[in-house]
Amino acid sequence: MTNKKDTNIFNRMMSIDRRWVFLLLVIVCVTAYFIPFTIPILIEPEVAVIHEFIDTLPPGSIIFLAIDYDPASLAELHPMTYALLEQCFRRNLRVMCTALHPNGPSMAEAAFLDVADSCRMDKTYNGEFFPAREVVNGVDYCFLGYKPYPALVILGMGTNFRLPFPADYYGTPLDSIPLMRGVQNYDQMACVVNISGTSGTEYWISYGQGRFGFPLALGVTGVMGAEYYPFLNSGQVFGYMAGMLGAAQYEKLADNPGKAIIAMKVQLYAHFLIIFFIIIGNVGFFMDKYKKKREGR
Amino acid sequence: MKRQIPVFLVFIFGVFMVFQYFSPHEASEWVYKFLMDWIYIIGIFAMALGIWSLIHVSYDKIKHKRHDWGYSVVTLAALFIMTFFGITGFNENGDWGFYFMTQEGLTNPMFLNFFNYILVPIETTMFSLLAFFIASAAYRAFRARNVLASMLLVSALIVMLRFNPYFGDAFAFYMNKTAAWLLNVPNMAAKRAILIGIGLGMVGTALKVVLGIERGYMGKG
Amino acid sequence: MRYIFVIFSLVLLTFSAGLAQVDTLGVDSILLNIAPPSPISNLTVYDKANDHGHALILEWTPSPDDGAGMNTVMLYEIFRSESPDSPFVNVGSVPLGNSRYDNIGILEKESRDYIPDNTDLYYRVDAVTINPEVRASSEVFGPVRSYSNWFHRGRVPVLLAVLIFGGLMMYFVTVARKGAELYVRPLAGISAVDDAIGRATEMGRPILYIFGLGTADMISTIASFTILSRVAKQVAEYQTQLIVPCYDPIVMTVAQEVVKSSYLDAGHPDAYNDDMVFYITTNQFAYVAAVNGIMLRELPATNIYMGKFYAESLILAETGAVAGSIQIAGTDEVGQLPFFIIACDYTLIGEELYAASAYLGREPIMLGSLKAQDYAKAAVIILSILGIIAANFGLTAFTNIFKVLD
Amino acid sequence: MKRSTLILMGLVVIVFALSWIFKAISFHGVEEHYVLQGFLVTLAAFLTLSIMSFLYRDNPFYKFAEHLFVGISAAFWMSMGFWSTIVGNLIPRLSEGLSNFFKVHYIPGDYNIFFYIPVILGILLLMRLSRNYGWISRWSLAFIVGTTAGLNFIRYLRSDFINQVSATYVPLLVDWQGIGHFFSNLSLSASGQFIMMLANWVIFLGVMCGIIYFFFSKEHTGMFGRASRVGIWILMITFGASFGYTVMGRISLLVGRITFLFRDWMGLNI
Repeated sequence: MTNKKDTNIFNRMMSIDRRWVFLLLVIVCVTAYFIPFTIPILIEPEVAVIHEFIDTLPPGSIIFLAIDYDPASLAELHPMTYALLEQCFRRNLRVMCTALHPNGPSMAEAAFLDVADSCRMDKTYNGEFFPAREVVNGVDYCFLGYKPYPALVILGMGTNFRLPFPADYYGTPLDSIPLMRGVQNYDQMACVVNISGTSGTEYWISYGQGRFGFPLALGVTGVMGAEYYPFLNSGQVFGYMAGMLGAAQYEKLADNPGKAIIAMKVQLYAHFLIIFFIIIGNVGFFMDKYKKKREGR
Repeated sequence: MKRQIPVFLVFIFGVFMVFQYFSPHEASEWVYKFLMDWIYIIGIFAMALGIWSLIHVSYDKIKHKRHDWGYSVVTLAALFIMTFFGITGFNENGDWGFYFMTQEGLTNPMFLNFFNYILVPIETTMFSLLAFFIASAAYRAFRARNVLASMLLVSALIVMLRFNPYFGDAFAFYMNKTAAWLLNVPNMAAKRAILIGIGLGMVGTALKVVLGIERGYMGKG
Repeated sequence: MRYIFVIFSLVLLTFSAGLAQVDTLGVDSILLNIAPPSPISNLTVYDKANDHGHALILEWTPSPDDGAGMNTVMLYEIFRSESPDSPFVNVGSVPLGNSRYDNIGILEKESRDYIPDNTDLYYRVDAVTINPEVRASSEVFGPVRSYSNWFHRGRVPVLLAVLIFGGLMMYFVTVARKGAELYVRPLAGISAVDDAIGRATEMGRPILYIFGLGTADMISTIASFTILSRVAKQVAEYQTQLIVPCYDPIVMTVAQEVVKSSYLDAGHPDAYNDDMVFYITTNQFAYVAAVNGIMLRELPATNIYMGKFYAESLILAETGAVAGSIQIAGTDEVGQLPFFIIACDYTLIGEELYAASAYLGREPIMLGSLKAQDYAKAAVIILSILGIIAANFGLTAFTNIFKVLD
Repeated sequence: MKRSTLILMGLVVIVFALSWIFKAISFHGVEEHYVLQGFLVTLAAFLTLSIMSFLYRDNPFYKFAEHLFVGISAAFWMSMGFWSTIVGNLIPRLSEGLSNFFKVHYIPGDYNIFFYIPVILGILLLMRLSRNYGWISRWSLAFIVGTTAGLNFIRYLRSDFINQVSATYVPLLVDWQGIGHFFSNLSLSASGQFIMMLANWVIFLGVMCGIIYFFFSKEHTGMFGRASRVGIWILMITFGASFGYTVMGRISLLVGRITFLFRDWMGLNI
């Protein structure tokens, strides 16, 4: 490498040691991960409509949240659940919840406990001040838990929640739960939000929305994204979020940056770094070629 | 004799498996199920050959004090310790012996510890090295040297820019749509062409093997 | 089926448990005052075609109260018996809106879901409301029998394809055997293999041959064995060192056999020892970690990757590039092709991997099989164009020829 | 050994010991075996960093982690194979005595005798280790190769060939209502007629050109050569796009390891 021709700047741009690439990648990822700053996120209307719907509900309304995912799709779907629950509790809405996936209850429980913790602090979202409040199981939310055979459970709840779930997840009979006073079936729900990593979504669309006509919003994984999108066009689903991108948009709308936005930050800057290196390499390549051509003349 | 019998066996079993596909009869399914079980069981005997090879190579290194022989000691020690934890444990009565699982879970908690704190971290870290290698490969190889390389480069850039929000909403929107189109339409065409080719190649190779034309797998080219 | 039944009865149990507790809310009155729905009609039961027996299919016209009328039907329960008089057993259920049930039996005689072949059976379907007590039974259908089939009629297209392709193969192999000249276009990756072995000899460095994660039951691995046998033969002739680390013990065993015979064929049986082909471990990333180590420590002149590769493709290929080796890859795993294309010097794409063994051997018989594959591809193109025309003119009869039933 | 190497080794040992102590203290009262837990978490972090050090260059820490990994994973796989296949599947069919020894339920059956065949084939396979009778192992290999070749022959003919060919029968004129209608309703929306037709044309021509690229026994010249050229273009565009798409998933893997190191091990919670 002592050859004079090899040491020109363009040639060096073409042969940066891979360790510099590695080092910069680590630095970019760690910085983007730890340093709090915001990135612009393009909001798509199908996500915004869910946020708008929940934001404009009168206090005391009940949202039905169906959590049908397991740890495998936690990274993409947990951020949706957290942002949505926090928004509901801050707006003094009440939440009813089922988990029709065998590993779903632990997901739902973790979300309720974490969000209840977070609500014990004063927070400001989108410029609006929300004082600290205590979120109480049975008053602010009611978690029904898991029952197998989702289609029948969804149908049963259309008649009365007490048919498939005589008691909630913790064994309290529904009749002794304050939230359940006067609550019979989906008619008392403002909307149903299904956050799902399984094909259970299909039952919510065909047996739930199709039969009982409640407003239904979906949050699905990136892989399922294309599969359920057509239901948005057909009007069976009023709002739709898919994958990490959808989760980050919701966090942005709720002004509640969480794991999805952090993940998007890291992704975005890592992509920029890789593109930067590709450009450096190509600039070096073309300038070097140009120079050699001129010298050759 | 040494080479004819294997070729004959390959033919018999190969033809039977083809026949089996066309016959859903109970008897044919029954034999099929048996053959599949056999393959697994033979595989377990092969496992012994594999482990033997690993021990043999490591032991050889240690015996002749070859370069880096000390690390082979690590391999052998890890192998024996983990195997010991893997096949022995305490059952629910507290008896020590050949146990693996009881209703409470693994009978030897160290097996699980080694799995969770050695195997999983190294595995996920090795996997995460891909993030670095994908960056260095992109830098090294994405040069617009010729038409083909430029096509590779441009389509990769479009897909990588698909969620970039800095150049305005319209840019992000169209990048997203173009990337989705690239991933759905030309991708589907190319995949299908490759799969049809692979299908033919596989069928051709399998047919040659069953008919005994191709004997490379037995060392006879 | 058995599980669904168990689960289903659990749900029903909780439903009825719910009844006991919710008296005060008037749910009981909702339930007890349900009028019985109309039963289903036109029940027919027939043997499932193209199967191993022990299965029947039921079809019916749904109850008028399913999704319309009184809208009270929640599910249909299916009952079976071996005579019209003996008690019927519940064998399954489907939610409302369905008008078909496949009663697939279990093969073990002891199971309660066992359906005997060649025996008269009788069926009945109940329309059930949310209150399991309120239901309407259909008329009994029977007798009906289930049979096992020797030939699967839905798979005729596959049989045709087997016969046509097998015929083409036999024809061209015979032609090639008679000594006809067959042209094959040059493939860059293949000539690179020859050069690479020469280069390794000059440099005095080893050649690393990697099967990837393929097991011996994958055709790509079998194709890779053939390529290895050619490579090993040349390596033996040049007296270069060969390293073959393996992921699967059976692959290792076969590879040892292959390399050993190749050395024998090349006339250097003494140069072979079993430690050239050795086993590492059956764990994707542990295998990768070890192969990475070999690459940086042994600094092979050439890395040849042939077979099935997954996420490790790029880790291996990048490490090989760091070590400065010439890299030749070939895989039929479509998802990994981009990484090999980007990080390796030569890549055999999909079918080229299978063609490689014929190319390397240059034996007329093998080249004959390539010709057969090309004719099959020409047939695909012609069929596709015909199919497109047929599809656009709505001639479904043509496209239906290619429908294969499971 | 060089002096700098020794100093580095010493530093690593000290950091390891400190981490063990701190982790053990932080687990005290939370975990039952807090000393062991402290060690294990420290070990996991040490191994993570050892593997990462490979990015700089090959080094003793990487070698240690690599060899440990090989040994542990081989033993893990062997134990699982032993318990699931031999104890789980084979022994219950072969002998009641052995079943009782390993506490599995003996499965009596009329055809259990057939399970001795794979055992014999397996033993034949082990003959490989013998210098003189190694060739017998080919019988078992022939069984495996024959069965799977026959199986895969049919499977791929069906899935990769017939299914892919019949999937190419797409309508090239989507929703065609005459040329006037086509131009008056021309739009670039994703569900518009033009985009849908374009997609089908690209798929159809792409598949055809792709197949032409794979022809081996015909020279790629003239029209044929041009079609094969288009084929390789389509392949390259696709490869570029899937490479770009995969970057996102791979970066997430790295984020997972960063989370482990900084949150789980160092306990930073920002």
